[in-house]
Amino acid sequence: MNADDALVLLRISNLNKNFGGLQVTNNVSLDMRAGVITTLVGPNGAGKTTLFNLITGHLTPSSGDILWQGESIVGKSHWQIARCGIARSFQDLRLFNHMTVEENILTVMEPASWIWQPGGRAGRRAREERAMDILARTHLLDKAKTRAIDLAYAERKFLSLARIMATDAKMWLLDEPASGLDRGSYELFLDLLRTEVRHGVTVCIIEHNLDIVIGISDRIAFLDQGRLLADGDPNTVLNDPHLAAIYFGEQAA
Amino acid sequence: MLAYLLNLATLICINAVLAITLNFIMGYAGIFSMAHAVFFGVGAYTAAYFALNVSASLFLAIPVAMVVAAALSLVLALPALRVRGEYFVAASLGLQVLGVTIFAEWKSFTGGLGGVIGIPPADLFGHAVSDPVAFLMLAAGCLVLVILITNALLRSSFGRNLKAIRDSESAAHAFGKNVAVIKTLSVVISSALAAVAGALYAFYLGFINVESFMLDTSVLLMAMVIIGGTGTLMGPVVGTVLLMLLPSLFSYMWFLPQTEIGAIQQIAYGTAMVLLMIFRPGGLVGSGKNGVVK
Amino acid sequence: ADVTIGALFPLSGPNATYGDIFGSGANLAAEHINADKLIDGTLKIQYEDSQALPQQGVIGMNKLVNVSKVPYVLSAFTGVSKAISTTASRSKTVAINGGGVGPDLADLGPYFWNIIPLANFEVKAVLPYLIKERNLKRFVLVYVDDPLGEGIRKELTESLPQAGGELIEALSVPATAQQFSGIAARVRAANPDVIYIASYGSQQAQIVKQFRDNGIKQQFVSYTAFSIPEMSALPEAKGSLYTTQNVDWNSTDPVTKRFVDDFKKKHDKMPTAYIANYYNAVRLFGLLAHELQKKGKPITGENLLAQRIETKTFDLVGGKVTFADNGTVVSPMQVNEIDGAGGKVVSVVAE
Amino acid sequence: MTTTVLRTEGLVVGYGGRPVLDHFSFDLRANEVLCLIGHNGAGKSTLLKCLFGLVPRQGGQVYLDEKPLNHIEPRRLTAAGLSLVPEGRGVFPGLTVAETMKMGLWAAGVPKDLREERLDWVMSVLPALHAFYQQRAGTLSGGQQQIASIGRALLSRPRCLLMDEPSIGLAPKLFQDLLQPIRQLQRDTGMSILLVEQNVKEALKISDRVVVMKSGAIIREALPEELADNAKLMELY
Amino acid sequence: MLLLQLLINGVQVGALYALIAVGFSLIFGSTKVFHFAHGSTFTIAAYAFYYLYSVAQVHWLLAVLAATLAAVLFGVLLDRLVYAPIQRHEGSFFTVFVASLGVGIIVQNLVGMIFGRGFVSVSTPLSRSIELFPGLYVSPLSGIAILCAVVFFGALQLFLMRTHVGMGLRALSENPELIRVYGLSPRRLSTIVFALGSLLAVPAAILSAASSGLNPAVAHHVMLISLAATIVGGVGSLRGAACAGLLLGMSENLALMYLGPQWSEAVTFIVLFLFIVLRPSGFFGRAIST
Ligand SMILES: Nc1ncnc2c1ncn2[C@@H]1O[C@H](COP(=O)(O)OP(=O)(O)OP(=O)(O)O)[C@@H](O)[C@H]1O
Ligand SMILES: Nc1ncnc2c1ncn2[C@@H]1O[C@H](COP(=O)(O)OP(=O)(O)OP(=O)(O)O)[C@@H](O)[C@H]1O
Ligand SMILES: CC(C)C[C@H](N)C(=O)O
Ligand SMILES: [Mg+2]
Ligand SMILES: [Mg+2]
Repeated sequence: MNADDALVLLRISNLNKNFGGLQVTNNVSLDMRAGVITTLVGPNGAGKTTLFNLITGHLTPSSGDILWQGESIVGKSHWQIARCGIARSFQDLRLFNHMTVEENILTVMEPASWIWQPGGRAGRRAREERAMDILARTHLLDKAKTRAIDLAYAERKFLSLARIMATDAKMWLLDEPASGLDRGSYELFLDLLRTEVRHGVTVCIIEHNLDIVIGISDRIAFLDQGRLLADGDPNTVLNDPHLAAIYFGEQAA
Repeated sequence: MLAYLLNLATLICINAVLAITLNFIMGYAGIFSMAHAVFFGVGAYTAAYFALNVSASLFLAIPVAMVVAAALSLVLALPALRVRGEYFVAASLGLQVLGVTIFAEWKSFTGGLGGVIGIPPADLFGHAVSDPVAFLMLAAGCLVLVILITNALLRSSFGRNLKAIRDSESAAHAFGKNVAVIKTLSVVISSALAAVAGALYAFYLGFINVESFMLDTSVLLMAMVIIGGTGTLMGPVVGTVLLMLLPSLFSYMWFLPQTEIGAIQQIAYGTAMVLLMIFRPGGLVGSGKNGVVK
Repeated sequence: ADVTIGALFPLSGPNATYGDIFGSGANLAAEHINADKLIDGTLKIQYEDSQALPQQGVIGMNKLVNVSKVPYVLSAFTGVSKAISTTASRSKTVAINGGGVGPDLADLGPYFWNIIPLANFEVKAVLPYLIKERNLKRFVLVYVDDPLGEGIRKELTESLPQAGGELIEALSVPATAQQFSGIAARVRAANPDVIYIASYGSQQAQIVKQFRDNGIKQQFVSYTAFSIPEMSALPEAKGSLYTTQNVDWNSTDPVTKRFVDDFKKKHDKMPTAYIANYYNAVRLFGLLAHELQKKGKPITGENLLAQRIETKTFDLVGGKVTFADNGTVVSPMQVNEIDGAGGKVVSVVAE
Repeated sequence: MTTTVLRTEGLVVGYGGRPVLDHFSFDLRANEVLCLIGHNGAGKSTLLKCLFGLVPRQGGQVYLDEKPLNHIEPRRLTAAGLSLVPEGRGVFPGLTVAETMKMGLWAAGVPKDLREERLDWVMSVLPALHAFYQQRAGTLSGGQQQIASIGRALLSRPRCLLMDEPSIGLAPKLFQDLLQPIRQLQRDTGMSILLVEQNVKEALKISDRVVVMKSGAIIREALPEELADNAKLMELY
Repeated sequence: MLLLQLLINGVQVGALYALIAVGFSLIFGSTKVFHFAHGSTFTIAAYAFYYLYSVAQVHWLLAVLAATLAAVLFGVLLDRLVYAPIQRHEGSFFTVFVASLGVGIIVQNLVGMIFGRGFVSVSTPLSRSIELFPGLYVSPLSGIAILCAVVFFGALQLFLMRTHVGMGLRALSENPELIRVYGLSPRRLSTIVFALGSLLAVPAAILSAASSGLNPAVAHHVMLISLAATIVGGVGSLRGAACAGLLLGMSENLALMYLGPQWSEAVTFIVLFLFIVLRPSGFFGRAIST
């Protein structure tokens, strides 16, 4: 991939986080480059979700820095960070359960927290159109008026992705977005993701399913006990015997 | 008889405004306030004070009442930003009790238990609205206005923001919603509109005292909303009409002993609340299943 | 046709006793009026429950005025009376109070009348007795946090220094409070000579009981509100002093005699000042309505007021009563002591 | 003839609206690992929940040891030696893992003198538990919670274990490491296991029999070897 | 001396509050039922005792037993007949709350109709204070109240520690559905909790009847106090609720040093409000904000 610094969207440098005595993130430095799908892998409790939480401001780092397009975002509240262009999904989805699918999408497209949205009537129409388009692409169009809570499992997963697509975020952080999906569904899911990346978003994804990891990664970062053990080309990382011993097990590619 | 019906209709309008504004924060923002009567009271006292000392003009008294209530509602927004669910209920209960104590003790402004007496009739374009029919029109007009305003807000992006927060605060955050602003705004709007009801009430009765703004009122309002259907548009109105009519029915049952009517009304209330919650937990207008909330 | 007047009494709640007492006087008067055919048609009293609370009072008053359209309403309790006074004057309905004693009841407009002397009389009657004759100078006031209590506090604060006493502390209690051990501690700490209790109903009984339970041994004093059976029956209240109007129950004046005799016959006990007041309130209506009917005028609040000003002096229980222009009456007072038996009069104070 | 541990006949289950399982019949035999696979929404979890009494059935019959169950009550089934690893997070966020285990032992009615030993055994099957044994479950990572949940279900040494997608959130190695001891245990004790999995490749390795579901019905029953090559599987999905 | 006297009064009142609050906290903490009718349990126990002891003149021990029975029965039946059906169709927290409020209103008015809306009190020689030191009065009831609080709270703690029920209750509060997966019955646990919680209201009810009297509306105050103490102490922490009850009783009485009694409820709630805004997790609770 490109080593050019100008393309680094998000730079994590020497990041640390402890809970009480437990060091969950240990001196992690990682660059995320534009247009690249980085996969975060590692054993359970390695600190992957924690890393997401640190980036999005749900947790504050004990030390270290996070730069977004060259500017530090440490200490900003999570809604501010979201507005910088970093969107995330949650391991437990956290959809807006009692709103319809369409409302779920519309609401994340509306930037202002005050009573009026910029753009007036035309802006609203544009947003509605885009929402329909996104729903069509995620195969949720016929469920537009269904409440999120009434969706089937796979549909909920797709809605979670659609909701992120609806933001203008440049960078997506996806926490096990495809877990529990059957094969047909996750293929669809990955296709969608690839298309988006081609159109310019940058993705960081946490995943345990090796088929998916292999299917989508441009680059793999391997975390263990809060430490970044490896970071690079999928083949190299997947074939590392040491990592296989602690994580991939016998089926490493 | 006519006078009686007019009176009932006017009170229904006033209470419906309160129920609608409560539903606005309860059903859509997930802020379950047990202190709504306080803002009702603030509106009423402010309007009364203003009418007695400055002018009884509706176009002045109501805005002033709204502004004062809106400003004070920031106190309620404070815990709303910190905690959710039952904790907020407790905090708002605290505010309710505090409000009642202040209403009862700040005698120079509220007259304490004795109340404010001699409030002049409301003044609309130079005419005193004292005729019951005219006042009913006025109250109904305000009700319609409040319904229109809240509806417009709820259909707008603001309404979606509220619901998003109700469903998952952390996700709302993660999608760039300034939860603090949204919550505060909803509380402010709801309280300001509740103050309209307060002002109407003060002008209507010509007398107000702390008894109208106690916990019972907040509880009753909450019951109106939940029985009608939380988070529905017409639910609060239906709930209000039901809970206001129920007691009047009993006053027509001549065989009930005069001194026990009050108690029997209350028991009927209570029973209605229990049975409805068992058999129609989503409220009369709700979906049958429980409408909202974790 | 029937003539209906209204009555706003506490029929339920902690002050329901007063409603019973007031009603017994009013009903007796109505019986007498109807028996005498003093007015054309039968006189009826429509009762509404005020629970002694202003808000409830206003609701009841609106019903009486707007739905039943009565010209004349019997009111009680300072808070309720003040609250309904606006409605009374707006709708030109006479409200007449025979129980509330808050001094500001005197200034509630022409349609609000008082047929009971107000607290200034009660206080003025008892202070000289306590200070001069009993040498009790240092007062603590325990008063209910409502217009009545407020009124008595004002009255005491003004008159005590003039009378040579001293108000060392005024402690208010919420109208619904029933727990007084903390206040008792404050009272003990103040160590007064005498404790003035300005409350009513079951609350005043609790204050007395709990104060004694908590080691307060000083003299208790109060006003007419103590004249209810609960208080005379309360062992802890023994020795307490309270003021009332001075009515000569043995008077030979026919109105008084008939009232006392019939009351005793009916209830098997002596009437009290409250009972006489509401008897008088209804009787006053009868006299005024009689005059109006004689003139062929309709019985409206406006006409009743005009007639009262015209007639000025009335034959009522206790003798001739004259209304001042602001609609109040004056009366001689007496100081009573609860002695565990029927009670006794310890001092009479003429006007 | 092999005996069945659990058997359903014409089972109907739904959540209002069209039933999810409509006249569903299947059996779980003694001493076997049965792998249940199928699309999202096929009704696998629903079946498990119904078998364990968490969702009421609308019709049909369930047999335990060939005896019909009238009231399917989780408490009774637990006492009868069943155990369920539920879909999603099967732990209480406020309890520490240690407490969760203690409660699990109590709830499963494990006699006092056996509890210590049982715990040691579970810890040996799931050594990862040691690392966060004293932590509150709410602060655990997704996978750690899943491990705790599986551990809890094993405490009673059930004779019939129902597992709903245990692999979700687990690192691949961990899942592999987990399956072998469970298989071992199953062989040792003659336990029956009903395993619902999307991670078919791993699951098939320890299964004796596979049932493929689609839209609430069984569309295929097979031996693992028959489905072992990917092409066959792709056909079904 | 005044300070000391108020302090002693505060401890007595606080002990009663602690008992009431622990009962509510136990129920609320483990079933998440906002049991507003806990106040009604109190009313029922108190009036049952009043009626039997003062009116029907039965032996006090019998009256106490009957009051206990009434309270526990009321709590358990309420759970079975009202809360359980609502929870069955996943009624939200507030659905249960409204039903509970309804029950509270019914009980208050029924009691009012049966026993009168006025004020009643149980007179016993125990409420007459003894002068411990010159100027310091303590009634025997205070001693009994404090003793009751200590005994009951200790017994409860022991019960919850020694048996697994305690853990089950915590689990119940978080996820009753999962409890079933574990093979326990949430309904049984819930019944135990309601029985225990209602039981805890009994001593306070009887002692209040004797020391400060009753009216049908006492439930309101009881409820407010329980709620405040539960939150101040931290939801789920019985120790917290007990300490908070004590604290509220004391602050209410100490406030009398400077303020009139009409402020006592306000003082309680200012404490509550500050806790919520500044330390929402209470004394011992865990952080719960957002
Ligand atoms: N609030 C907390 N207090 C204490 N420890 C915590 C807390 N939150 C997380 N941890 C610990 O931090 C570690 C990292 O957790 P994290 O959720 O980041 O793991 P993960 O890599 O996402 O794992 P998984 O793949 O299982 O989801 C875990 O060991 C977890 O127990
Ligand atoms: N609580 C519920 N209320 C309504 N419908 C439900 C509920 N739970 C599941 N369903 C519906 O029942 C169907 C079957 O769901 P189930 O969870 O059993 O599928 P599954 O086979 O386990 O799928 P997955 O692989 O996604 O876990 C789905 O269509 C789902 O939408
Ligand atoms: C009837 C009385 C007890 C009324 C009381 N004196 C008052 O003024 O309110
Ligand atoms: Mg994770
Ligand atoms: Mg499933």
